[in-house]
Amino acid sequence: MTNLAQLFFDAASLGGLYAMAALGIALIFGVMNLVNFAHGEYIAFCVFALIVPSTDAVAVMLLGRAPALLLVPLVLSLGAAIAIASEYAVFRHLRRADPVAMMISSFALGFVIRNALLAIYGGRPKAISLWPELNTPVAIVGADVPLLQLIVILTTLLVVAGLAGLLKKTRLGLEMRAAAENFTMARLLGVKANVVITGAFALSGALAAAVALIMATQTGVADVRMGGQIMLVAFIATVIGGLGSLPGAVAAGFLIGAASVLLQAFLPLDARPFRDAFLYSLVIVCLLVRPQGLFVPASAKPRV
Amino acid sequence: MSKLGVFDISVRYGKVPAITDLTFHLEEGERVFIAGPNGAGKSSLLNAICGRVPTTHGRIEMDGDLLTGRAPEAIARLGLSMVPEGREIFGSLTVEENLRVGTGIRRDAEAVETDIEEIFAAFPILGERRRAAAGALSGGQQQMLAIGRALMTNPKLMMVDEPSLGLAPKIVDQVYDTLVALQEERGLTLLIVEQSSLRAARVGGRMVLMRGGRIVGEGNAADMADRDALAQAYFGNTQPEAEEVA
Amino acid sequence: MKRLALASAISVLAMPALASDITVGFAIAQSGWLEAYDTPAATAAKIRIDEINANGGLLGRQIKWVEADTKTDRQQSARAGLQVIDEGADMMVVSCDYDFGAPAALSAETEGMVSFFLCAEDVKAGIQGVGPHSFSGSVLAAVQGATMAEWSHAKREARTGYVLLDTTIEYNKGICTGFDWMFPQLDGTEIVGRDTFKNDDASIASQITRIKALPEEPDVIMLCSYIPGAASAVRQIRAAGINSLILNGSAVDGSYWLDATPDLSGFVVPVQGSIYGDDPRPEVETFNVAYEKATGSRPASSYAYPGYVLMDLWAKAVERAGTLDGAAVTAELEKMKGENTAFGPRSFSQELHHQNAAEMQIIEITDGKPAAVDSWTISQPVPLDVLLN
Amino acid sequence: MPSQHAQNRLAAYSTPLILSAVLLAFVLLVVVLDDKALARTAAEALVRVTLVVGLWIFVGNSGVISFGHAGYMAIGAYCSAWLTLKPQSKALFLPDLPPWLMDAQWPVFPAAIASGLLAALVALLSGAAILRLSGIAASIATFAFLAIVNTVYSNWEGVTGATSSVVGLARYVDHWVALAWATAAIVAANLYANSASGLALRATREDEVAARASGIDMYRHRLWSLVISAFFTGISGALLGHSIGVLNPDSFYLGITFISLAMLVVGGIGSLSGAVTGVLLLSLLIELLVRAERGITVGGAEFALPSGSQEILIGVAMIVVLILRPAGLTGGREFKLRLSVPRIPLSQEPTSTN
Repeated sequence: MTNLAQLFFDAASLGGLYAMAALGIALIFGVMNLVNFAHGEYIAFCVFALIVPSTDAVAVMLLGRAPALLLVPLVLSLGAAIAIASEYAVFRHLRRADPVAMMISSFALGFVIRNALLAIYGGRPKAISLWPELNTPVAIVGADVPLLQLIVILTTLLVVAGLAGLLKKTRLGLEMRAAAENFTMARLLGVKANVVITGAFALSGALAAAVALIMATQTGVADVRMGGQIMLVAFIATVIGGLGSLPGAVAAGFLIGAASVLLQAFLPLDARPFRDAFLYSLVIVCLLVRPQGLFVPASAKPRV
Repeated sequence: MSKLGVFDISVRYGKVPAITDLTFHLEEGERVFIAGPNGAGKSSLLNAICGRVPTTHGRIEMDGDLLTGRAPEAIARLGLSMVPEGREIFGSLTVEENLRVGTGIRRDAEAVETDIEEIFAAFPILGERRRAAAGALSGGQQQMLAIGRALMTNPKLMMVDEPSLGLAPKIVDQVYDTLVALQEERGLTLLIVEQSSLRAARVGGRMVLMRGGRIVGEGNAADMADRDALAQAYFGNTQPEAEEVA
Repeated sequence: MKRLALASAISVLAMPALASDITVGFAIAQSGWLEAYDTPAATAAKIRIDEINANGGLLGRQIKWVEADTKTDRQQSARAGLQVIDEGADMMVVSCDYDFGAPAALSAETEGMVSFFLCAEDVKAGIQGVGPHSFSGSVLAAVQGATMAEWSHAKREARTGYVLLDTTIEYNKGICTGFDWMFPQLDGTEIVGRDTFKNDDASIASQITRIKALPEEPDVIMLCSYIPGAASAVRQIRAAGINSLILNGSAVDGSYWLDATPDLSGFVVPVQGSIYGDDPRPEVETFNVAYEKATGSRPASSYAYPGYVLMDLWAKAVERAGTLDGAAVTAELEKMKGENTAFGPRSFSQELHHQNAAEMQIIEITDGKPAAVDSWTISQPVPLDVLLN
Repeated sequence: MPSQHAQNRLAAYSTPLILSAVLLAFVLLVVVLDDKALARTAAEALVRVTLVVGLWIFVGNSGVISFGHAGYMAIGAYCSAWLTLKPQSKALFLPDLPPWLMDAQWPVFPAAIASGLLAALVALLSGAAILRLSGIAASIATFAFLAIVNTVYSNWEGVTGATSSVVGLARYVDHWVALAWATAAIVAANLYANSASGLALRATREDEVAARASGIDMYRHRLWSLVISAFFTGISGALLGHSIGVLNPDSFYLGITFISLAMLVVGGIGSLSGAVTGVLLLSLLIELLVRAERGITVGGAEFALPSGSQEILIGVAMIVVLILRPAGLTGGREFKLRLSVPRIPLSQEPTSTN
């Protein structure tokens, strides 16, 4: 049967991707109760930024040609930029609106970004040659792991650790964690709402960009729909993890990734196409058992 | 010029009035209690001053600066600090982190460190548990932490909403002792919502009595406590006239 | 840019329409993701129209066209169909994809009008899913899968096969159906395993792990998917060090996505004609050049060709019937057996308005370079009951 | 002597009258213009009215956002296909249907009712679990429900045809049929909203804790409203199927989920009038933009929007509306007739509608 180590690497790489996306959603939800459905489009936007805008079938690399040392920070800041821009253009004007109106506007914003990408790049998926040298397998603890997969796992760990450090060790991080838990109280202590919200959007956008880079490297394609599925899983992960809990979002992201890989590995062939039905049934069970989330902070109270 | 001036303000929640045409002043270094039954508008007044709820009418000034219309963080930066009802500490943050949230507005980095140590000296239990999650503290400890947190912004005016709520009388004594000591030490101006006029009388200071969103009496806490007792004897336990929104 | 170039190249059509003109209605996607498939095929159809007009027209009349955008939306498709009918269409060309073309085609069917799917490869795109006047210009997906099975067995000694099916759309299942029908019939073959995935899966690591767990690497992997999922799967398969020959359907044709897996080798695609300039039939290259003249670039994939073929076949049938009447034209189309086109012979029957066998060019990618290496026609047509299973 | 109370009730019941009259006027206009594509647009808009009004019965009254209603649509649509398709074509494409269903060939109207009932039954079962949750956890659970329905219907080869479309549905839904169902949905929605259960449920929407304290069994009322809501949503699914003619699970997934929620929120989630307004205005705007893409003549000058700009502009329009009117276009108010009966003096003390 399948090698356990291999299974572990599969689960960790997929879970890591989900965890990063979930973190991006949870950050914004924490500070402004916004379920940002445009997050998937941020991912697509960052992937498309790698190539020259054109409806031609053959993609010409734009940012993608830059050396990694330059490319990574560039794409991360681009992700941050589109997130900040969307906050500035849309969500800033909706701070007093109820979460439903905000959610629907985020969906409308995603719709706008997606269709703009379609109009600019055409409907045909594009190929992206990002770091092809990563396409070599390496042997690790008895498993034959593509270098790519290792890098995905390492990147995830780095990003999560980096973000944890940022949240734990910096002034902005402290303010964001405080704001995520109780936004008004943080403001009463002089924490600037605009700074925290802009910071959260910037980080969230940068996380989307990180996911975009990993997906582009992993799949080698750019497609407008590529962020959608991952965004939905991430959204679910933030709720299962406990709304407002950043560690919860990460843990739940890994959990969903692992569950998905295990189902794929152990379901019989006939049931395998129904994988997602099993996965989402587990989600409902989780919610019924722990409506407040699996990993809720000690002081959590219902927020919505 | 008084420390804090509230001129003719009104606050509404939807169609329900919480405060109607209220005016009052607070002098530098003063200690003022606001007393009154549930729904009198006490918390609403504090929330209006700190910018948490908008006023529909009137203006509020501190040291001549207009507070009305400013964001809560801007008001905090002018030197006003709040210990809210229910304490609202950040449960997932550590005790020390709670204290540091409000220090972003200060320019004196070294003083922050000594202030933190001072607070730990004043509340040794907080010092012992400085790395523990604040959510795990007991109610009294959380109250201390909320006060410490408010102090860390280095305020000129501090507002405390119902510090005795849900605490054992012995703990409440301790909280008030600390508040009074701190005030004397730092020259703070204190505005405290206290439902028990007897308690206010015991601590001492000026007292403002609210009812139905208006001020119905004002004077020395000790005198007022008697009058309040009298009034309650007359009117019974009055029904809340407006929902108090935290 | 492209559209402008096309418009000027076919400037004849810019002339005001005469009352006696024949009108072709295009109810196709001009926006949304399907646009990438519809536009090239529709362009090819217009090139054929242009040629016919230049040769004196059809039944002595010029052909003009009207267009309506389905926006890659089913409801908009139905409306677009009605719109081109209102604008006087005599036949209707609908989207490449069955689901998005059918609502428009059904409107044509209601009017008894002939409709052609640009490049749908599902058996439903025809009598079975629309009605007796509906046709497709392309070759059934199952034929592509069967071609892969027979060719790889004959030319590459494929004996063990692994089937990797992307369950997202019906086209993929059609490819696998053809492979599953043909491969086990051949000598000494065995399907050693199968698995499924979804096109938008962020990773197919566990599917790959299962392949790697096999005692021996399979000779061929039948990958039933489309871009982008297929490109992503190939990249991950090769990254895992699996070197089996990868077989595909026509949907992955085109070098535009090859950057996804640089220096790819051992990757085979069956197509109706080669876009790479090396097709053994000169007519194909003539078309490629005409296409480049009209649009400014060569076709990005072989999916442009069916548009040309369908217009060619329909015009011939109209010429033979001497009328535009749907029933008469359908009858003439159904008489076609091995009718010659630039892209090989085509047949229709009263049971099937689709190609259940066809000459396919075999494109193999070696070191990232695609080239036509062979040509193959399956030894027996795919039976209707296999198609309808 | 009608009290103000009775008058308020009358005014409340005037809402469906006004809304139906608006829809009727809309259809009559289309009939007068005699344009096939426009008539189809109208029929589609009216099917969407049925859907969004169905959605409103649950979302508007309970305040819980549901992402799961497209699932009920799918259930209704496929049910109608099972009941109305010719047995021969079912034997060919859906071979695993049970014999009694295989042989069924119902007329379209009872099939539509049955579709609604099946969706309602599934709502009863799924809601019994999901509605134990509230707030965003409930919303996520409804989404998980949708994903489950979609996965099952996309892969249940012999029964739903999986990703292979179900074909041959009678395309009987024209603007009159759609108008009839839209009106029925509006009337039912209004009756429910003004029933004891509807009023109780709306009280929970305003303040869950207080409503619980006053003894309102929120769970039961939510479940009840979900069942009614799913009935009309299921029917709208059947109508959609019989309007396109081809069924694919993909039609009943995220696209329709979001567009229906967007129409509801843009119109105003708080009122039935908002639900109808949202559908009509957004449908109208989409149609205008589609026509503008095709090219329109303004003052002798021909101009056309570039292809694909309709989607971008409709998204922008939604955002602008929500920024300017976060509570939706109607702001949660109903269209009501102001019934004044001058001969009878109004009673002095203010009374509320409950």
